[in-house]
Parts: sequence; C-alpha cells; structure tokens
Amino acid sequence: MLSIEDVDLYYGASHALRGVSVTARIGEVTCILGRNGVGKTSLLRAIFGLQPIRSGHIRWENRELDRLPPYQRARAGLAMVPQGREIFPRLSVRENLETGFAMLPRQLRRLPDEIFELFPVLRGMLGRRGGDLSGGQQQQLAIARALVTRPRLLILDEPTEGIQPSIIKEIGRVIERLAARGDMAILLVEQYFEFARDLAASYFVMERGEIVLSGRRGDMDETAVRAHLTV
Amino acid sequence: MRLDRANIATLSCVLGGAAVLAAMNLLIPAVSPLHVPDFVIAIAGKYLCYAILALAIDLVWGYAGILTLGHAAFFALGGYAMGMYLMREIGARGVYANPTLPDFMVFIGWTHLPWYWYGFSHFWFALAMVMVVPGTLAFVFGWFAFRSRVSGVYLSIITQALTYALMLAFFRNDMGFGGNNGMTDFKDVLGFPLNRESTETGLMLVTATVLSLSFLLARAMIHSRFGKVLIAVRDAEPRTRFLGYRPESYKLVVWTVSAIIAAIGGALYVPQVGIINPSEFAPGNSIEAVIWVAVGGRGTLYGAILGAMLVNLGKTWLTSALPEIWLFAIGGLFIVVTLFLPRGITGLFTTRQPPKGSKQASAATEASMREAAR
Amino acid sequence: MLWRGVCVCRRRLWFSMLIAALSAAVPTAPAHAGGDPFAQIAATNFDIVAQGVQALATSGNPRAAAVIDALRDGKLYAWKWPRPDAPLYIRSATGFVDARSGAPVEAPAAINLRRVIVNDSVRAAIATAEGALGLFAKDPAARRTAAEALYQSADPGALSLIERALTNEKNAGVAQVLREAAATALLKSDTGSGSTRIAAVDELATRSDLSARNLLASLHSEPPPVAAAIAGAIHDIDRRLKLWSLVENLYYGVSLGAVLLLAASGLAITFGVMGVINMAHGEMIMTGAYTTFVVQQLVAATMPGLNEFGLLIAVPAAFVVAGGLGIVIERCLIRFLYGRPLETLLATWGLSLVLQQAVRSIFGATNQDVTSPAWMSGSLDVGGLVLTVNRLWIILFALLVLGGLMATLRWGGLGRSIRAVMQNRRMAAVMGIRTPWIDALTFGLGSGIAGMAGVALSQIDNVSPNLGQNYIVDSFIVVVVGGVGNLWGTLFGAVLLGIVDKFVEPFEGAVLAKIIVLVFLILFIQRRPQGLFPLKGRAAEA
Amino acid sequence: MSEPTLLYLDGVTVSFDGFKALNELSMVLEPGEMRAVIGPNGAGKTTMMDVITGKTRPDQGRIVFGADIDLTKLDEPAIARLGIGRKFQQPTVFETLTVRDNLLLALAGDRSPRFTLWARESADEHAQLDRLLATIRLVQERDRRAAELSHGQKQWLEIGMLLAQDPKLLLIDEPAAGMTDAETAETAELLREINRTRSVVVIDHDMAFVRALGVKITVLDEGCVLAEGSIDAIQDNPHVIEVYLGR
Repeated sequence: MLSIEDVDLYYGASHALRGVSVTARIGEVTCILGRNGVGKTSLLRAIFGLQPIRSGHIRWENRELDRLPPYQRARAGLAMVPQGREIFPRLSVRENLETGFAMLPRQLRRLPDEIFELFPVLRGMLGRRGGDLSGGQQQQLAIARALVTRPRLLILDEPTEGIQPSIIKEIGRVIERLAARGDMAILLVEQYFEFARDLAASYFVMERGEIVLSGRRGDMDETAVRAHLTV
Repeated sequence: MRLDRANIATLSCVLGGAAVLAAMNLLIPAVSPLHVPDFVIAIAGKYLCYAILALAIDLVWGYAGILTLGHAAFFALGGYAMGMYLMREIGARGVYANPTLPDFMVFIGWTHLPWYWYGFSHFWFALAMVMVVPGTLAFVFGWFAFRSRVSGVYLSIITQALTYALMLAFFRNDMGFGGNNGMTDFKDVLGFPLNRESTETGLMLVTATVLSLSFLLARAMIHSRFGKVLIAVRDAEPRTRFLGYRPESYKLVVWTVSAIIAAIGGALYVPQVGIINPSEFAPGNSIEAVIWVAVGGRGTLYGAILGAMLVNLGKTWLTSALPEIWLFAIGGLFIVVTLFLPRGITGLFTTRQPPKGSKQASAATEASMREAAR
Repeated sequence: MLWRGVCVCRRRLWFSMLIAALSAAVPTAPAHAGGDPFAQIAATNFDIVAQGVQALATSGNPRAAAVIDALRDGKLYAWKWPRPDAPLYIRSATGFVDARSGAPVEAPAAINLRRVIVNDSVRAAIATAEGALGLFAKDPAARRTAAEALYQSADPGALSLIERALTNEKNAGVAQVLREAAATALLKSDTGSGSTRIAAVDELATRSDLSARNLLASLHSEPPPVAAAIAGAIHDIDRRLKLWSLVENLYYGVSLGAVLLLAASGLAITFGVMGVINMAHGEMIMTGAYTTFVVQQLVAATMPGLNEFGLLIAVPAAFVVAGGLGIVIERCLIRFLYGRPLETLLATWGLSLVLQQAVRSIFGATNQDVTSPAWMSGSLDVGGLVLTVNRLWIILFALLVLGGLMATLRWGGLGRSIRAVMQNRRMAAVMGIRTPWIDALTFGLGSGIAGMAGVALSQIDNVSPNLGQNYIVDSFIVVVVGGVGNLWGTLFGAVLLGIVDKFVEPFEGAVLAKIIVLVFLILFIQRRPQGLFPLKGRAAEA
Repeated sequence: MSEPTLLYLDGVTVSFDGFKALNELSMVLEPGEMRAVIGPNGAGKTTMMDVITGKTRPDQGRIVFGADIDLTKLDEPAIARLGIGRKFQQPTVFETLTVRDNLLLALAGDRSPRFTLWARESADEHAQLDRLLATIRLVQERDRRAAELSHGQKQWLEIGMLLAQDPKLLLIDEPAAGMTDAETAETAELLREINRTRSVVVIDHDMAFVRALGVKITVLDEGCVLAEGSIDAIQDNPHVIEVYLGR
C-alpha cells in the first residue's frame, strides 16, 4: 500500500503542503477532495517525485520512494493520469501508448487487450495525433497510456475536468472495474463531489495545503465535505 | 561600502602600478637589477588595453546580461581608426616614399587616397572616428537586435557572426585597409617616435589613465538609477516592461557605450603593439576576452580588470614556456570557471550573492520566448 | 582542366603540320604509279613516297598504320632495283614480314634490299598520315577526338580531308563533329557560296558552346544575309549559355547547401531539439574527418585491397567515435548546465579549444591528406556543365543522412522516447522513460551525425584541427533560419543559404555573401522569433 | 452605459491554436471599485490579465480604458505608463536589488534612459519611499536584497511596487497563494487599504480570502462570465455550484 507521512512541500518560499498524511490501499479507490489551489496536485507531484519534498516520507509497498527519480518510481509500479491529460501532442495515439514500453522488459512490450476492452474508441484512432483528439478521448488515452505500464498504483488527477457527462460516466465505470480487479491501488483526486463519492472507499479533504477531513466511505459527512468544496 | 573599498583599491593598483613600472623603467639605470626592461612596459601597456576591453564586456554582460561574442570587433575597429592615423603620420617615410598614399595602397597600384581616408591625417579627427565608427555600428546593430527582442544565445551567435563577417571583409585588399597584412611600420604618434621607450612608457601611462576613467564612467553608470534599471532588466525583463520601462532602449545605450569603450582600448592598443590586422576580428579573440571577465568575476568591473591581467599573464608565460599547453589551459579555464567558479575569482572573496543574471535572465527569456511562441 | 588545355594545343600543333604537309605534298604529286600506295612508297622519289604515305593513310587499309610506323622507324625495306610487283618488307625482331599482307616471308638476300629512307617532306607526310589515320581509325572515339581537334583548329586547309572523312563516316556522333569541323573550316576559308556559309553558321549555332560563339564573333565583312544569320546564331548561343550558367549556379548552390546541411543536421538535434548551444559542434565534425583519416591509414596498412572502400568503413566508425565522444561530453559537462545556455556556450567553446589542441598534439597542426577513392573522383559532363562526382556523392550522402535521421526519430523505440522527452519531459519521466539517459543518447546522436558529416567534408576540405571552425557559424545560421527543431526547416535553410550564397558570390564576392546572409539572419530573427526558441514538440518533428 | 467606467472589456476573444482561452468575454469595472475574479482552472483568469496588460493580443474585441483609450493597440510599457499595474502569480521582484531600490524603480516618473542616467533621488521621492515601506510593512528590510525576503514579504514588496507606480488600476493574480493564514488576513487588509484610493482586480482561488475582501465577485468559466454579484449571491447561484461541484 501507499503511505504518505507528514509531508511538507514548498515552491520557493511558498508553503504548498503542510504536514500531509495519506494512505491508499491496494484494491480500493482513495479519493482526495478539495477546491483548486489547495495543494492536491502538489501532493501528487510529491508522490511521483516531480517536486522535492522538504520533510516527511513517502512509502510504497514498504519501499522508501523519497530518493528515487520519477522514472524509477514508474518502474516501481506507479502510474499517473495527470491533470490536463498531458498527452504527447505530436505523437500518434499508438506512440503515446507505446511510450510506456521504455520501462517494460521485451516480452511485455505489447499493448494489453484490456486497454481496448476498456476504451474501444481508441482502437479506431491509433494512427491519429494525440493533439487532435477531443478532451474526452484524450482523457481515455491518458488512462490507457497509464495502464500500458501494468501499474499497481494508479494516480488520477481530476479525470473529469472539462469532460462531457457521458464520458465521465464511462471513466467512472473504468475506475470501478480496475478497483474490482483487486491488484491495484487507485488514488483519485477530484473536485467533482458526486463522482468522487460514488467511487471512494476512503477519502481525504484538503484545504490550504492541509488535510482537514478524512474517513471511510461509510462515515462521510456529506455537508461538511461539500462545504469545503463549494465556494 | 565594501564595493567602494574594492574600487579605490582597483584604481590605486592600476594607476599606482603603472606609475611604479614607468619610474622603474625610466629612472633606474639599465644596469641595476631593479630596472624594468622596455618589453615589460610594452606588455603592461598591452594588458591595460585588454583590461579596457574586459571592462567594456563586463558592462554589458555583467549588468545587462548580454553575452557578447563580438566585442573584439569594436576593439579592432577602434584600432583600425588609430592605425589609419598612424599610417598617414608615416608620410613620405614609407618604402615607396609616397607622401599621401600608404605603402600597401601603392603596392596594390592605387593612385589616389579613397575618400574614407580623408581627414585621418589629423589626430583629433582619427580620435573622433575611433569612437564614432564603432559607436554607430554598435547602435545600428543593437537597434535591430534589441528592438526585435533578440536575446540570450541568439544575440551571442549574431554578435559572433558580426565580427566574423568583419574579419572576412577586412581580409580583402580592395577594402583599402591593407588586406591580411593590415597596417604596420608606424613611425610616430603626435610626433613622438614610437620606438623610443619614453613614448612607450607614456602610452602605457595614458592607457592606465584611460582604463581608470572608463572604470569610473562604467561605475557611475551602474550606480545611477539607469544602472539599477539595467540590473532589473537582467533579472526580470518582463517585469520591467510592466513597470513601464523599455528594456531595449536601456540595452541599446549600455551596448553602445560599451562598444565605444572597447574601441578606445583598441585605439590605444595599436600604437603599443605597432600593428593592426584582420586577425584581431577573429571570433576567438572576443570569446577569449569574455573568459577574462568570467575568470575575474562578472558584474564587478574590477573583476574584469583582474581577470584580463591574470589570464594574459598566464598566456604570456605559457605560450613562451610550453606553447602546447596554452589552448588546453584556456579551454580548461572556460570549463572550470563555468562549472565551479560561476562568480569568478573575486567571487571567492566577496560575500555578495552570485549575480543571478544569466540564469534568471535566460529563464525570463525562455518565458517570454514561450509567450512569443504561443 | 589545365591538362585538357595542354592536350588541345598539342593536337592543334600536329594538325597545322598535317595541313602544311597536305598543301605541300598534294600539288607536286605526278600522276605516276597508279593506285597502289605500297608501290608509291617503294618508289625512290621522295615526293612519290610522301604521296603514297598520304594515300595509304586515307585508304583505310588495315595495314596502313603498321607500314607507316615501320617507315617512320626505318624498318621498312624495298627491292633494291625496280620490280613490277614492287615488294615491301617490314623487318621484325624475328625476321621479315610482307608489308602488304603482314605474312612472314623467309628473308630475301640482304644484297637485294634497301631500307626506305625518308626526308623532311616524307616525314611531314608521315605526321600528316598519323593525323589522318586518327580520322580513319577503327575506334569511333579516336575518330571523334581527331575530328574534335580539327574543329578546334578551324583551319580552312583541312576542309578537303574532313570532307573525305565525312563521306565514309558511319558513326552519327562523329559525323556531327566532322560537320561542325567542316563548318568552322568553311567559315574560316573565304570560299563557299552565301547559302553554304549560312548552312555552316546554323551548324555551329546548334553546337552552341563558347568556341563556336567566339568563332562566329570573329567573322567580319560577311555578306548581309550571312551576317544576319551569324548575329542570330550568336544570340541563340548566348541565351543557351546563360541558361547553362544559371543551372550551374543552382547546382553549386545545392551542393554547398548539401555541405551546410551535413554540417547542420547534427546541430539541428543538439541545438534544435535539445536547445543545447554546443560550440564544440565543429570539433565533432573535425573528429569525424580525423576518424576517416585514421581508418584509411589502418585499411591501407592492414588490407590494401579495400583501399577503395576505406571511406565507406569510415562512415560508421566516425558515427561511433563522435557519438561516443558526444555522450561522454553530455554526461561530464552539458548535463550540469541545462537551463543555463550562456554558460553552456562558454564551456563548450572551451571544450572546442581543448579538442582542437588535442588533435593538434596527436596528429600535428598540418593538414592530413585523406585520399578520395576512384569512384568519387572525376567529373561528368551534362550538356553544357561539368558536375564533379564527389559533389554529387556529397549531395546524395547529405540526403541519406537527413533521411536516416528523420527515420530514426520517426520509428523505433529510441526515436519515440526522444520525441516524448522533448515534447513533455515531465510526462515522459512519469511514463518510466529514463530522461537523463535519453538526453545523453540524443546528444550522442547529434554528435555522431556531425561525425558522419566530417567524413564527407574530409573529401572537399582540408583535414586540419580547425576544420570545424569553418562550419560552426554557418551551421547555427542554418538551424536558426530553418526554424529551430524542425528538420525539414534545416533542409530548407541549408539549401536556401547555399543558393543565396552562390548567387550573390559572383557579383559581390564571398564576403558580402556572408554579410548579406548575416543581415538576412537578423531580419529573419526579427520576423519570426518563434523560429528561435526550441519549441517542445515541434522539435524532432520529422 | 451612461455612467463613466474605468475599464470596459467588450467581447474579447483569445484562442491558442484552436482552444479558446477567452470567449467573447465582456466585463465592466467602475472607478474606485475592487473586483474579485474566481473560477476553476483554465477559466481564463490569467489570460484576462494578459490581454489587459498587453502581454497577449486578443483576436477580437476591444478593451477600453478610461474614456476612449483602446488598450489592444498598445504594448506593455505603454499600458503600464497609462496607470495599469500588474502583480504576477509568482512574485517577481528584482532579486539582486535592495527592497528600497525595487520600490525606487517602480516610482512614477520618467522611464527613459536619458532621464534615469542623470536622475538624483528627490526629497519627495525619499518621502514617498518611506511611506510605501511603511504601507507594505517592510521598513526593517529596506536595505536587504529582495532575494532574502520571505515569500509573503516578496508578495507585499511587489504590491508596494504597484503602489509606487501610482496606478489607476491594479491587477493582482493570486496574492494569497502559499501564504500563512496570518499573512492572508493581512494581505486582504492591505488590499482594502489600497482600494480606498484606486481600483483593484483580484484573482484568487482561496475563498476564505475572497470572503475577507467582501467585494463584488465575477465568476469566469470557459473564457466567459458565468456569474457576477455579492459573495452570497454567488454561493446560491446554481450555475456556480454546478461548475464547482459537478459537471
């Protein structure tokens, strides 16, 4: 499992994470909720080593990630669907997926069929440039791309942002299905409350760089959470 | 405060040192071991000229973040202007004893003086040209470059291309500047024979004075509000625009002034080494001059002077002792300084923060470039 | 070229002799001793002998050459006193052969034989004959050269001879040259009606080279119709010549462009894609050139049989050496300077000095001579212009290199990773790509290509420690003009600069060409600043 | 509209290769007003600042400042000289200059090299600087290099520089980002103080901060105005809730 202990993170002098602690278990979805600008993305960057942390620890499967560069963490089984998708705009859809091959041993260097079961649309557009896809398609591609690396910890940063409802539902189903497989921890960062609520097994709410509220799905106090999300 | 002390120290070193050398050359009889031989004076004079060039470079690189790889061009242009005067001074004493035409013109069979040589028989005119020609070139070049927001390495590359083109141009005989032999065999300046040691010493002292004056001028500039804006531009150019400043005009001013200072250095250089030829334009020279500044420590002015002195001392010694090693040494110096001594030698002794210039400026440029790229 | 000139004037020489001889010999020849040239040669009267020689030469008789050579060398023997069949023998090393048939005969008693001796007129005739033999030789090429020389000599006297040759010339090409030769001869002579002269003029007009033009221009005091024809002909020729020189300039421009392209392709990767200012790029090229030199030495020393292909072996070798060097540089120097372009510039410049001096210390400062294999030397004539073969190869090679580079970036894992890193470094790392390693490899790739460029440049430039210096500025200009990080742009920029350079050069000289390019660059940068910053993504777009 | 406006954005559209960052955005700002602009990521808040300050040229639309000045025709320095100051998301001050010099350069006055080369600090300027230093609570740090300041202090210094420009309009991008609660509260106080004399547009995510400002709010979404009004009005606005909670 993933355990984040008391992490502090700064941008220059700006204090973005203040003693944040989060845990995410294999086989379930862990949600991090909060308005934008409260440090959710900063937390994910910390997990993936994209932003150095000032203090605290990040452990994955009892392994210290703190010192590893991002690509080593990917090889340790992490994968991320970043905010804004970050598709490689001038790589074809196939190439976007194949970027994951770099870290795989030869025999695994093929696109798992599962990807196309989850996102049939992709099969049709393997040849198109990633930049030419619609937002929703890009989001699906981003998730598929993450799955190519056979991750055991999947991190999704606001996968519903700026996407039409139909696809949001589909993405929701995909996440459920992946969780149900039981071999993967899923860390979902969201502002979209209903979406998160329906998926989360456990949740953490952030405000101004701190965890202000957390718990299991059962004992979630909706109004309290909403209060932190809405304006 | 510390800065001021450093400045006073620099001035006293330059002027005092020059005076002492001069005295030990002229007053102490040649037999005495304390006597400073003429060639030392000559070398000292040369170094002082280099120091002026270094100073000019530090002014634009250290304070405006403009890495110039073509400043030797202005140095050489000043030198050529002075060289033209010295050629005319020769008069009929040339090999061909032609009262108006310099030897090389007679040699390539020219019959009359080209128009752009008129007036160079007057010292004052030559002196004016020493500043006007390079100044104008710098102004035009800068106007183009800065107005189009060319900055960072692109500017550097263009400056190098500039000096490169000038070198090619001056290699041509039909330019009327002596082709690849350039100009030499000068006889005297303002009537003083160049080969007399009193003249050499005099020139050396003049150079020292000019160096000190340019130093004070540069210092005055960077300590004025103008200088502060300059540093502001270096650190965060976009921000200065939002404050209502036009960075391009500030760069243009400092760039032109710096070019003129460099040109004066060149003008003093020629009579002391007795020759000027196109190789002075070689891009290598400009970049070598940049490393003097880097070694001394950019953004300090006195560092530039120190660097020019030290590196050239090393060069003189090495090229005579083991010439093989010289290029290794200078090359290694570039690498070592950029990797391990970003603030140069003076940086080792001052507690000042490193001049963030290059890094931030470039970062800023990147940002603005990205914007432009949008 | 010079060599060719020499040949021409040599030919001119003996043709004028030929003409002299003909005019000397022909009229004085009495109508004696019928058709058989052998009999004439066997005669004791020098004039008749000379006549015989000439007759034999133009008869096309297979034995002609042998007999005339024998005569020249004093190996030809005749019967001492007159005999109807007038036998002729050639003394060979073994014995005697019959001059007419070439069949060996048993030696006649020495007492009956006399050597056929020659005087000046006969010697002249022999020279003539040797010339004429050219026109009547078996091999068309030989006939062509002979005719070509006749054309050059443009001597009225040769007319009769040429016409005789024309009558029994089968080969169309040769016939054409002969006709042109005839035309020149005719025009030079003042014989021939207006119409024939005009025909001759048209003949030359079709040839349309400088010599034809000069000849026509040299004709004065022609009757008006002819003069008009000449004027028209000259005009046509001038137009064609202008066209050719245009094509020629284009070709030179393109071949210079190819050189620039080679020099710049590597930079398009290190500078264009990675945004690293590598002032040691020129030294990467230099390294490639020296690798070529070393490889050739090794090949010559170990397997001389492969000398011709040393260059081909050098290409991969140079790629590996320069590429490896590039990787080392990136790991030990560049990577500490990312995001600090100015520092990178200075450090790499220092590096370039070190590399130059290193090479100077190892190989010495003098130029190393890299040999060009036979298949790369020489030139081929296409219509009015001469294309040097090695230039053609370089153009081809440059395109191959660019194509290969594009392919590498387009297909295959490495290229994919490189493009991914350049388009979005952070995301690439998230996908598990070893970004630092990719940086090193990318830099290595760029350097390796510079190395391959060095192999090509070693063929057209001096292999000296400063080889690279001559290319660094131009390379940067090409990459910047072409639009940083865009290989097609690099191709465009290189060819553009090459052509501009070659077209400005003739009028303004190389220097102004450079300066103009420089101004062009500054203006360009002003126009398209976005071409300046290596845009992530547009980078490596093959 | 009859009453005088300070800033009038009229159907401004900006698109970066296809994607419309601003879409027919229209907005009016009264003289002396303080306006808070909020909205989810990519709503076009920063782009709006860019077009007003001349950093980005709009594809369509006009931006009228005061009576009849069309800002879309001018470049950054010109617009800055008209009296529009901007503060960036990341505090950008001149790190190697002292706090005091940072302010000195910002002081309203002639910006030409000709002037600055000979400029001497006047008594009036001296007084202004002291006042400013007091306002932004940096009297102690006056002679320290800006690089040595804390994040919050840098934010204030930058705001101070804006004030020194003596602008009619201030554009402030996420002033409270990364500040401690105390600093946030002080910043809000500072802005209200500023607003007494000039108009202000503030962008921020931090609702606590926006609430503390207690001013009219404009909510941007996908490049155009979604809602406008008091904080309470906004909070009850179904569209806003939609944008923030669900899509």
